[in-house]
Amino acid sequence: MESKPKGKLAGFFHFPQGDGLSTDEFIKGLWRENPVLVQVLGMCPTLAVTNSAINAMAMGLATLFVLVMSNILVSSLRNVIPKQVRIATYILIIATFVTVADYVIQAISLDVHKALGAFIPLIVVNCIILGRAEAFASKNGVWASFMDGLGMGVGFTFALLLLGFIREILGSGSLFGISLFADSFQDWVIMILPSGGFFALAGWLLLFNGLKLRKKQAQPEQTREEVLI
Amino acid sequence: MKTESLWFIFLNASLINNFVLAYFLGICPFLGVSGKLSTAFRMGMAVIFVMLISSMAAYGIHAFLIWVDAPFLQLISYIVVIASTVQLVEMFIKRFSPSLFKALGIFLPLITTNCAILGLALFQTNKGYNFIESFVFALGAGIGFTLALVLMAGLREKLDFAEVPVIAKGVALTLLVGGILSLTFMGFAGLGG
Amino acid sequence: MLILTALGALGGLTVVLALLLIIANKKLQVVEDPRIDIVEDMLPHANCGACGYPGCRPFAEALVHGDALPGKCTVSSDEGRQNIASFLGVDVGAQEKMVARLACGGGINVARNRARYQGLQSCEAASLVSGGGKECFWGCLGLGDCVDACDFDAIHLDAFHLPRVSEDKCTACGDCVVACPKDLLSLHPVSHRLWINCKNLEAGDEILEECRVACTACGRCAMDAPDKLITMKENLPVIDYSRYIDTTKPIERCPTGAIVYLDPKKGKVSGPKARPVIRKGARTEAPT
Amino acid sequence: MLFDLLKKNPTFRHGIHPPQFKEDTRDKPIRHFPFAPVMIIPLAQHIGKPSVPVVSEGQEVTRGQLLARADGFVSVPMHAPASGVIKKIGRVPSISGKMVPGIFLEPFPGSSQEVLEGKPVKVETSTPEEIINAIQNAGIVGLGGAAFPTHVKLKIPEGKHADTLIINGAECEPYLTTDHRVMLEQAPDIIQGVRYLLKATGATRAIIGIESNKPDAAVNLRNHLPPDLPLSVQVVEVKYPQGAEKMLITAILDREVPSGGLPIDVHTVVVNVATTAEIGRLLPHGRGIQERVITITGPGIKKKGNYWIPIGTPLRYILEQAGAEEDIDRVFMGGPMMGTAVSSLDIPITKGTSGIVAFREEEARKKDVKIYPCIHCGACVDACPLFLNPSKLGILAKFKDYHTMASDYNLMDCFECGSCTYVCPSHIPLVQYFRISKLVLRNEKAKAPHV
Amino acid sequence: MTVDTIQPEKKEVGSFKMFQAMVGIGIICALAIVVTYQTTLPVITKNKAEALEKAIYKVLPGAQTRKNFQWDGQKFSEADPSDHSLKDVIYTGLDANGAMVGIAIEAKGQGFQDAIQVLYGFDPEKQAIIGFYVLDSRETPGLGDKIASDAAFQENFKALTARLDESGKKLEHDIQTVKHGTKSKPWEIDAITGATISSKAVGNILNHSAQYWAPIIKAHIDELRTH
Amino acid sequence: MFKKTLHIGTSPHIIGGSSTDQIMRNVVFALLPVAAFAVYTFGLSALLLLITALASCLLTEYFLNRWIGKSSPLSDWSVTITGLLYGLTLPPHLPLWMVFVGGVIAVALGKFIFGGLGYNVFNPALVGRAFIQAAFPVAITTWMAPFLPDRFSHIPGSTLTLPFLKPVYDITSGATPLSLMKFEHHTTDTYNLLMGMTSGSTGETSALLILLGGLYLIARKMMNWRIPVALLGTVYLISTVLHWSNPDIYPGGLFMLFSGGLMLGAVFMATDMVASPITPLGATVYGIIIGIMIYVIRVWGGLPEGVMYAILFGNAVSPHIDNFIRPRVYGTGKQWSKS
Ligand SMILES: Cc1cc2nc3c(=O)[nH]c(=O)nc-3n(C[C@H](O)[C@H](O)[C@H](O)COP(=O)(O)O)c2cc1C
Ligand SMILES: Cc1cc2nc3c(=O)[nH]c(=O)nc-3n(C[C@H](O)[C@H](O)[C@H](O)COP(=O)(O)O)c2cc1C
Ligand SMILES: Cc1cc2nc3c(=O)[nH]c(=O)nc-3n(C[C@H](O)[C@H](O)[C@H](O)COP(=O)(O)O)c2cc1C
Ligand SMILES: Cc1cc2nc3c(=O)[nH]c(=O)nc-3n(C[C@H](O)[C@H](O)[C@H](O)CO)c2cc1C
Ligand code: SF4
Ligand code: SF4
Ligand code: SF4
Ligand code: SF4
Ligand code: FES
Repeated sequence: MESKPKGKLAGFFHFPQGDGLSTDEFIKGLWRENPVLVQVLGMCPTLAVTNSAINAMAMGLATLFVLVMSNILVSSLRNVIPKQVRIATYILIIATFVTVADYVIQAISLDVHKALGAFIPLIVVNCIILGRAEAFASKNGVWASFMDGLGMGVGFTFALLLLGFIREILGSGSLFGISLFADSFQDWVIMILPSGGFFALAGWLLLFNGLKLRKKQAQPEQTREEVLI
Repeated sequence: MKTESLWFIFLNASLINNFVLAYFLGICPFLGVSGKLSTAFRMGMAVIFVMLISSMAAYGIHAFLIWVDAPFLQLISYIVVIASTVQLVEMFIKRFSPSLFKALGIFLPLITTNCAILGLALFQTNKGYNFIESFVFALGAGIGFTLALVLMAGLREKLDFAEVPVIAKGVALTLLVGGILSLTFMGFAGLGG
Repeated sequence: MLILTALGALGGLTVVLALLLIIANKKLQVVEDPRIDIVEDMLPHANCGACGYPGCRPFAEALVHGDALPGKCTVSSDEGRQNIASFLGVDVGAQEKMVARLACGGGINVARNRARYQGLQSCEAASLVSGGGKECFWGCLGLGDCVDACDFDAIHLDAFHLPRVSEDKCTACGDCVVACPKDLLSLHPVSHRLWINCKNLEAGDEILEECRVACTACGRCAMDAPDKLITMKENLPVIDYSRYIDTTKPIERCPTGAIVYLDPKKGKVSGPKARPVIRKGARTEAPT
Repeated sequence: MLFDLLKKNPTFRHGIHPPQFKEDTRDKPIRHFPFAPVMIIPLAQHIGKPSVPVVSEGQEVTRGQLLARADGFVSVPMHAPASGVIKKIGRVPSISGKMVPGIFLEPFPGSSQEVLEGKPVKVETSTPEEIINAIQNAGIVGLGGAAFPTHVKLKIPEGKHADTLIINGAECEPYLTTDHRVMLEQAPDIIQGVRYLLKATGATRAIIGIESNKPDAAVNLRNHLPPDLPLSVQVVEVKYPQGAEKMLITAILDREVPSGGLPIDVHTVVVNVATTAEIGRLLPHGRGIQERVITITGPGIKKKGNYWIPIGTPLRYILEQAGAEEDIDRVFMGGPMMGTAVSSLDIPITKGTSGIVAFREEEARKKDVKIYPCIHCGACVDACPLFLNPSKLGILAKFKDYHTMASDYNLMDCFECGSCTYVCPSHIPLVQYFRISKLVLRNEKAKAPHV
Repeated sequence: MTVDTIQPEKKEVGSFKMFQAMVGIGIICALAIVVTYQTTLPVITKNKAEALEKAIYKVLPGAQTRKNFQWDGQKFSEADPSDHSLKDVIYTGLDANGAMVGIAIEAKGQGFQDAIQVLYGFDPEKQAIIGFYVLDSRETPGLGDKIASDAAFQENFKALTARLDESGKKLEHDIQTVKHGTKSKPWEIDAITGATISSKAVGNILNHSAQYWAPIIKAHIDELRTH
Repeated sequence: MFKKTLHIGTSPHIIGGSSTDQIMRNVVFALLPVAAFAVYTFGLSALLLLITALASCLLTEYFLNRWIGKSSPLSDWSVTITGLLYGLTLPPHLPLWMVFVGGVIAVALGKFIFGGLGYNVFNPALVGRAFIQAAFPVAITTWMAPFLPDRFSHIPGSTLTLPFLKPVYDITSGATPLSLMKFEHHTTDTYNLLMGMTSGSTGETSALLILLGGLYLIARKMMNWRIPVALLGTVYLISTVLHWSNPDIYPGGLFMLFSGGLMLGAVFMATDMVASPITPLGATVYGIIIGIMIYVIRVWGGLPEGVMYAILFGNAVSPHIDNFIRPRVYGTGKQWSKS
């Protein structure tokens, strides 16, 4: 952790030494600490809005926006906010950005807004956002928090897209609304139904588990000299 | 115009469009707190309780915001009011019934920032329910949530003693069971229609 | 106008909320030593219980309250223990590394079975059926309950169905000691290298029929041991580890190899008089 | 026919119907058995403290002479099974696989069956205490299998009372016919034994419970009933484990022994018929027990039958005398449902041995079948006479959740009758699981105070 | 043993500071929201109105403009088109000449999964439904959601009889959904195969709504025209 | 003189009753007449469908178990039942590729993932069917008329649809008795239902053969009779009472019993012991719950048939039934104190 900042705003534009660190903040959210695939957080939007790639994308971007903005604001205000009212203020901040995102999406496309339904406002309660604010932004500088939010947000979007792709391709035979196959393609309706969400995510997790297991098996632990007894 | 009957609102919220299995609200506790039956049940009770409270709170706020003509504050005030109301109630319970607090109280903070609660408030507003309807809706949603959670907990307790392949251990298995439960609940579709 | 309403409404809300939180903050503060969390984080989270506490958290509490010393944690690295010690400003409470040791050398190459056990493949289960069918009642059944009990992958059965403990991996959590129905495993400091590798309470050369490496209670090791390090009790030699001397003298004349020296490099070393352990025509099937 | 259905014999609920296999031996009268060249007499043939030798190596003893005295109340003495020389006092092989303290006795060649007599104990003139002491001095333990010292059971604890004495002649184990033969051949001894027992316990009535597959035994006993004795014969349904005391009490008296309790909690004392007959036979002569009736049977035995076998006769000798097949693969002491498989033929029979069953390879292999996971078929639940849930218990045991087994599923009530394992289509070794679980829990409990 | 190198942080934060921080942030938030709201409001309102108008013109072929009317239980009165909070609003569609083409009515009812919300055009002259549009539904994609897109199904609503009987209080024939391919009466709806339930739901919704509105419209048709 | 080393093991040393593979094999036997009649009724398409269903389940089971190293995975016959039952619940001319997909899902998702035989919490065959029903709702609710004259010479086009393509139907379609009842208020004659003269899923049409198979299994003690009896009794009772109160709305008891998948479900699927409660009373309660739910879905729900959903729901509550309905253990409770 960084050294103690001197003035109130000291940490505001405090760039960490070297770029390596913040790149890492960014990368880790993509894969190693991916909020959906590894930490299994924010499941509701993940499952609910991924029945098409567009929705997944919109949701991901909206979350990304809120995540980045709230991370920035929280980290810049982190020395002003007393510990006791931390959570309450974070929620206020997050709710604000969510409201902003909600109206912006509504202005851009009513259709998308309709498709995402109540889930835009529900970004407020997405555990990832509060989690990052609490676990990262409240302890780190603005730049690092920004990278962290960006990484997590992109990671989240990436995971949503993974789900959105498979659900839309199988479920509607299209991707981003563009039909992929001939008309005679048989849609797998289940994939756009709620249960399909569960199955698709479970499928990805199984796949990753399988890969992890295989990796483990591929490099067996070094055999150490065993002492006979 | 004919409005939905209370019975139907209840059925719809609890079974047909079960919050967890059809709307994907409150998945985190559904995955997280469904490991043990007793915990799941108490969690369910706590959720019903919080849902009723926040539904009423949301109804009040909505009326207030309409009155001051500031619909854009809906989200932020819902979340703030629900969170603080629940906290108030928590303190109240802690003070007056320590045993109840032990049983339900520990879940309260966990629940406040949960999709299902906020979702409930937003849905009831979107659907334009009046006070009684909101109440029934909240009750139905809470009971539906509890049902899903308790069913899941029973199955998971049983699966604790199964030779699950390593690859499926953990969240993946829970999700798969959730998927099958969700399929099962599709049988309720069209009920009361 | 809109701005005023907004400010009024939201301002009001935050005022109420702030008041609420202030009250809550005043009324319900939980005081817990924050060092407990920090120390818990420094522990290995194995929750193995080797420290004598039900888990890492209780141990952390004990550490912070000064009821225990970091050295009790056998799973943590030296560095880890040192870190906790310096964080809390206490002694490490250095404890010598302990390992589990097996007091039987009767693998299927040297020990005979009287009957063949069928049923659940666990030592606990087999030992309930006529002691498990091994001719030596005290001997290892080789079904690996200790292996299953070990969370650290430190025990494996060797080719002769005898468990081998890896000194590196063993954390001395004691799970295998509890698991063995024949009480063959016990925890010892690694430096104790002179070892009685048998528990058979019978005496005389007849028992070599049952097991080639059994202790016949001939008593030579006790005679040879310097400073009365070894005494014979109930037909078995007993090493007084409280005055342990690192010597290989006692194993020199043992005719069976029931007393061994556990060399860190060469492994189990038995004396020159002990006959080679592979018995001609021995049954090689597992003691099932 | 309808009438027959209506007057069905009383029984308990659940249980199983294994094939009986009793035809081979039930008509074979009890015969005497020769003395083995060496007798092996463990000092602990009963539940409780081992007895203490009162003879020394090289000493000559007469049949029926005291070899070892009881060590305290829960202990019984040992008597010499044959006249001969004490060869050694040391460790002897036992059924547990362990070498245990015991005596080697070498009978004199051609030693007679004569038995040393002691001071008679008369029913009419003795107090209950005297009778109980006499039973202890005779070295009598439960011959039904558990080998629990009978006098301990008869000593009614303070504050309790017995109103009924049940004589257990059910003999529900397949293959075994000892009790059957005893009831046919030793009715007067049984009647005499009941007199002692009634006096000792203060019970006001006695009932002999006999499974309906032994009608001749019931008729024989009824014919011998003296008019002055409050003794009756009750025929019960053929069903395993009808002979378990809890089940017999339920069948005959419709009482349920409370969980964790004893028959005396429902004012009942249960004694096996052979035990009763032994009391009636030994006490009037002041003798000690030196032999017992044992059924030797099973597909691996050529000369199946019921024999008086001196206690301490090694198994190998018995099998040789009874003409066992060369390829016997499993030998049990006791019946096939509850008995113990022996790992060595060098062990002796003890007071608790009620039968010896030898299987050849074909029969033995039938048990060695593929184990499937529990399919929740419920057969075990329908079989368990105690209404436990063996399926759940088995699954919990497999995952080593022993505490839940005891706290939620009444593991400790299980008396290991084996009905569940018998019926399980997946061939899960349920009883074995339960034995381990109980042992682990008992060990834990024993260690608990130190932690 | 009691060396406390790290003291538990004792932050004695004054209540006022907490108060200050909260309210301060609350104010910032309020400002942010209001600004967004005000900037996006016009666009959103426009979008919404367009969407509604599009739907209205769709169910009332030939309509060019529309008027909103609110029913207060007694009579119709013209309503502010931008006020979304009003209940019981119907829309009249006027052609280029200002003549009334028909009336667009919103209706709602339970479908297979959730409520279906529709808009339909009613022609008071012909006493028939002349257009149909699904505003919102959560029916199964590829199955129930065909009620919005299936051409054959839309065909039903080119002229679906909703004639009042003599009393003028209710429809002469209930609007009814029948199995696919069995439509024989002008007041019947030919269901979609594989989505009979959703089709039936549409029939029910229209029937309920028409039963309610047709008599009212008939009695007050002048109020709707004269304005 | 005795040649062998003795074997030792724990008591009991004898075992009785039938073994698991024996039970499973007998269920297959009981299902064979049903399958044969299905082929007779619906012809080649049904035959191909059953073969595909069996093959997909057997192959999935075989390869998955091989993968985790279990030996002889098919020896217990249970997956044969799964395959057969799964096939029997599908409409006869469902495209074979869909059949295959569902079979893989049934075994992989319904059984293997939970640990294989004995550990599945839902009925695998129904998991497969539920998946297919949700994935391809149109195909699975399109029915074929029975006893078509060319059923043994002509394979319907839909059966042979290429993978991932929509089926095209070229044969006479039929309406099931339940959808006739639900959408057209027309009840089919009980005799026709009993003898399998109606359209419907491949194996559900002949109630009589199903009943006979069930009776055989019950007689051999390989099936818990309480479940079908409670289930059928509940449905019959509710429908009779309601029919009596208003015959126009509520169909009669016999019609309810013999139409749709009720008989097949009650006799062969609700009775799958792995996913049903273990105690006698529990089994009865389970049957009643499923019965009630079938009635509710059929009569008040959106779908014409609810057997599958009801059984899956029953599976989901069965852990709770096992938890709460337990027989009183001997010697506990109040009763023993009476003496
Ligand atoms: C499962 C089981 C079966 C038993 N079967 C018999 C039996 O058939 N005959 C018998 O005398 N005792 C049998 N017993 C022992 C009785 O419960 C009881 O201990 C015995 O009858 C008491 O008499 P005893 O002490 O004289 O042997 C059985 C016990 C159990 C647990
Ligand atoms: C996953 C699933 C989704 C369904 N969705 C709808 C639906 O949205 N609308 C509908 O009317 N029926 C729906 N159904 C019901 C069936 O398709 C039903 O059998 C059909 O409506 C009966 O109509 P038919 O007689 O024309 O085949 C659905 C069924 C399933 C299994
Ligand atoms: C055991 C069994 C269970 C079934 N369960 C269902 C079910 O839950 N839902 C369903 O729509 N069809 C189910 N079916 C198929 C139906 O019984 C029947 O073929 C279907 O009701 C015809 O439905 P339709 O009216 O939707 O066309 C099942 C069939 C069987 C054999
Ligand atoms: C009476 C009986 C009914 C069965 N029913 C089914 C069934 O409906 N579906 C199924 O997949 N397996 C069934 N099985 C087979 C077996 O129990 C099933 O494959 C297991 O669920 C797999 O673990 C049945 C077995 C029996 C004995
Ligand atoms: S040491 Fe003990 S537990 Fe380990 S294999 Fe040997 S007998 Fe079993
Ligand atoms: S004699 Fe000693 S070394 Fe041999 S098996 Fe027995 S205990 Fe082990
Ligand atoms: S062994 Fe135990 S659990 Fe099994 S049937 Fe007998 S009493 Fe019941
Ligand atoms: S008899 Fe066996 S398979 Fe059946 S429920 Fe009991 S343990 Fe399970
Ligand atoms: S994201 Fe919905 S409960 Fe966590």
